[in-house]
Amino acid sequence: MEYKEDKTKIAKRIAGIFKDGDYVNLGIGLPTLVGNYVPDDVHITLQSENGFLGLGQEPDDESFNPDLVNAGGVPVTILNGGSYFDSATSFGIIRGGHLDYTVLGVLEADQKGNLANYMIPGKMVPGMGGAMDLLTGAKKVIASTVHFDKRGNSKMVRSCSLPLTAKGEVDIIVTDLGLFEIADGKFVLKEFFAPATPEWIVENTSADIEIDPGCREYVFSD
Amino acid sequence: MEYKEDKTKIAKRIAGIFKDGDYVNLGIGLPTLVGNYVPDDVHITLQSENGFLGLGQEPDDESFNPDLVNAGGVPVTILNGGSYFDSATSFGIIRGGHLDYTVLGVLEADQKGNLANYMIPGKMVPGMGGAMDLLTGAKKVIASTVHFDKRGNSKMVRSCSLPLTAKGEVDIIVTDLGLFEIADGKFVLKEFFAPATPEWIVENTSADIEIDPGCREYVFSD
Amino acid sequence: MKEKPVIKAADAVARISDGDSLLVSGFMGVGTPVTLMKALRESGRRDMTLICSDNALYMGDPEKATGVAPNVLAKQFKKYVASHIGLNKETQRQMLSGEAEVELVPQGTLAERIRAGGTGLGGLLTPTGVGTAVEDGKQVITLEGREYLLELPIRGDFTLIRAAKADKAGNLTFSASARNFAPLMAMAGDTVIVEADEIVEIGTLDPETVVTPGIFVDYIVQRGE
Amino acid sequence: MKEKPVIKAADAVARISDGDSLLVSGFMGVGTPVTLMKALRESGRRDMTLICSDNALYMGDPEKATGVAPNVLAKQFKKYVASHIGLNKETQRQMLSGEAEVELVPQGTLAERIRAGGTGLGGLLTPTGVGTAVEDGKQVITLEGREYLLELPIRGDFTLIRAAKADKAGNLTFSASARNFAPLMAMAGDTVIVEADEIVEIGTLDPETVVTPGIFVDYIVQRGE
Repeated sequence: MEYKEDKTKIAKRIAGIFKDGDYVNLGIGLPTLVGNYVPDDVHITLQSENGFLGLGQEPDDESFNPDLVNAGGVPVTILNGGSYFDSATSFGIIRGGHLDYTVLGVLEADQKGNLANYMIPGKMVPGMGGAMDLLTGAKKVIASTVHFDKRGNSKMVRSCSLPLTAKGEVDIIVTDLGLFEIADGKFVLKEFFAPATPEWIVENTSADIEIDPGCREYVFSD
Repeated sequence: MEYKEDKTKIAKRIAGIFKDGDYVNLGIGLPTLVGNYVPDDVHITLQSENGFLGLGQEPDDESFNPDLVNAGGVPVTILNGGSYFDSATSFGIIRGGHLDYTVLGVLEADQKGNLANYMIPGKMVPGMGGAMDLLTGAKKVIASTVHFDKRGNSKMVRSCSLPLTAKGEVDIIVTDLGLFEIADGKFVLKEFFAPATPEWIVENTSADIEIDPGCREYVFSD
Repeated sequence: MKEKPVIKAADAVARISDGDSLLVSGFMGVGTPVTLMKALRESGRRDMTLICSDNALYMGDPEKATGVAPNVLAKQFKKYVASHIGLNKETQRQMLSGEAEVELVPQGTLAERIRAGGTGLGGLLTPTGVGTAVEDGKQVITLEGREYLLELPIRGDFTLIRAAKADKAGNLTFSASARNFAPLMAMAGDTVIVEADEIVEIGTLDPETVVTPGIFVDYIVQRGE
Repeated sequence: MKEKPVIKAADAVARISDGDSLLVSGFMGVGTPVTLMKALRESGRRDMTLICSDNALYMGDPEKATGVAPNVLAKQFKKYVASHIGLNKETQRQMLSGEAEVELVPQGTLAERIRAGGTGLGGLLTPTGVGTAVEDGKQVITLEGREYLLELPIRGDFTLIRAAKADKAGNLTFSASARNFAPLMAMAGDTVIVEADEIVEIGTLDPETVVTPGIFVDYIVQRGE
């Protein structure tokens, strides 16, 4: 099998996890794509950690408000039923376990549920922003990532070598090859995405992966 | 000299302490009277710890709102420029040192600045309400009390025998005989109210009182 | 945005079990969700813990009992967590007779402990209560020469609060000093039931003036129903 | 109610001294008090500490620097306390060259630490940062089997925030996501200066919709003046 990076698969699969009525925070980058694939009959409410619930689409000329941006600083809109609040309340929502899911990007994710995504010593020290709080506080943490980095190394590892964003907080990992959960210090493959096979995934990932007895192919609808 | 309880003197003297622009919390009972004697050219803003600033007068039939009461549960009004907030913000104002003065009632006040005003074991266990926070947090704490209890004992004592509401937090005590400050574990008499004299006060109070070198008679205007 | 269930008070309190802990808004009866408290009384639930600013007013005449006092009279609680119980003679009686336990908490500390419970903090350090009976059994932490009490979070199995307006997404506004503990308790209950004076459509409330965001709310009850 | 002084931006920042610590509102430049920050730049003050959610945007073109970034370019700070500095190349340069110190704080922890500073708490326990570099040098407290970091309060000599409306009593409202840290910082500065888009008479704002009560505010500046 030849690996071809496919972020759309990741976004589509994650979008299928949510239930009607869920509250969700989508991180910057890949996680933001998830919002595009939520089924029409599943109404989720997005939180933006800079202080509001009901994150909406990009504004048009008429709805543009320079004071209304998402956590990436990009202009957005607010939906009917949304609300504004200060940063303490915003992170109170996050830390207090009120979000059903947070979806975050990955530099490294290991089989103990550790995640590193906020710095590369000596290279990149941007700061953790709200990521540490999001990982610690959300009911379920979904790590979203292409399976391999630019040099072909799997981003799922036995033990993170980069500074951790949080320890043991990841629940689910979705890559462009499959969906994994963390159990007993191992990745458990629950679903694979063709053309990948469970065996190919296990062979090409530098981590201990157990294939769940109920592991099945997840078929994407177009 | 014959002692005659005079709460009006206490309220009048305390009202004269405030400067224009001060934020003040007045406790239930005697402290509430203080509000009646603030000079017209001194604008203070009263906080009510159940959640607002700009405590106003008693309502008339038209301005009556059953949802607007002071910390004693009595219907009041809110002034222009007032604001409502929740109890955490209200006590954030109190604990954070944002109030210039709090005026509280007294069961016992001792010369170390300790105050007891919330319970008499075996007799009365009402609870401290907001009093502990108010004593701990306000910039200046004014204890207000008639000088003697019903049995003729001075309410200013060497050491409180009742459970403390707060330790070492009282700054100023105003009774119907004079105004005292706390310094080096003693009451310091700064002002006396005729017909009382400094000597009479010292003789009839069960505590160590130092007469300030600058101690003077405070003359009440009518 | 998905709508929250709007249900009857009796159906709302039917979710509560004997022994549950309840966070109930109100200060001297102002801001009490009286429709829910009446339904709770009729439910006959017992042995619950009541966490409330105070126990409102009961001076001997049940007809004049306010706020949570009728529920106190109905002996529904085995424990009270409050900052003030002095104007409820029945609470005093239950406490002195040993029928119920009372934990007195300074009002500002109560507010912060509930907020901590709702926002995922493990605790907070406050100077309030240092050198008093409130210190008993608590860890004292000294920082830069000042003593603080380590106070722990409070949560409830259920939160029962009153709002002025609720939109169907659960966003709330309050009325004057009836706000008090409600926005804090809304964060700290496993299940949050709101009694609203008025229920309005989504889109009616200005996002700038919402006090409690809908994410905290599970069920909405129309006051009086 | 007494009115707060309405003054010019230059007069407001003239109160600030070299070496002072500043709490400045804004998230990626949204909610920054730009008139005050411009006056601060013109004041030439140096060696200050900037406490701000992030250091906004500066990717190489000074004309496109946003929020607090122009002040960073003017080298006015010896220390930055922030949750994110990744989009300001000059901050990165100052940090790597040792010209300025950077303390990275998780955004939620930063919010709570400022709130603690403003509300008189001695600290707070948070699970955020446990097992990460944020834990270094901090006290870890275990409660019921879960670890928490003891995080200490943050205050500033000055708070500079932007509001949408200020009435002359100092009551504030904000605009959309420009609210962010402003209500917290309003509580935690020794002197609090507000830059308002609009200054209105006392009695104009509804007490129900005031976000920051006037008690926290010392001076008001009209945005652009």
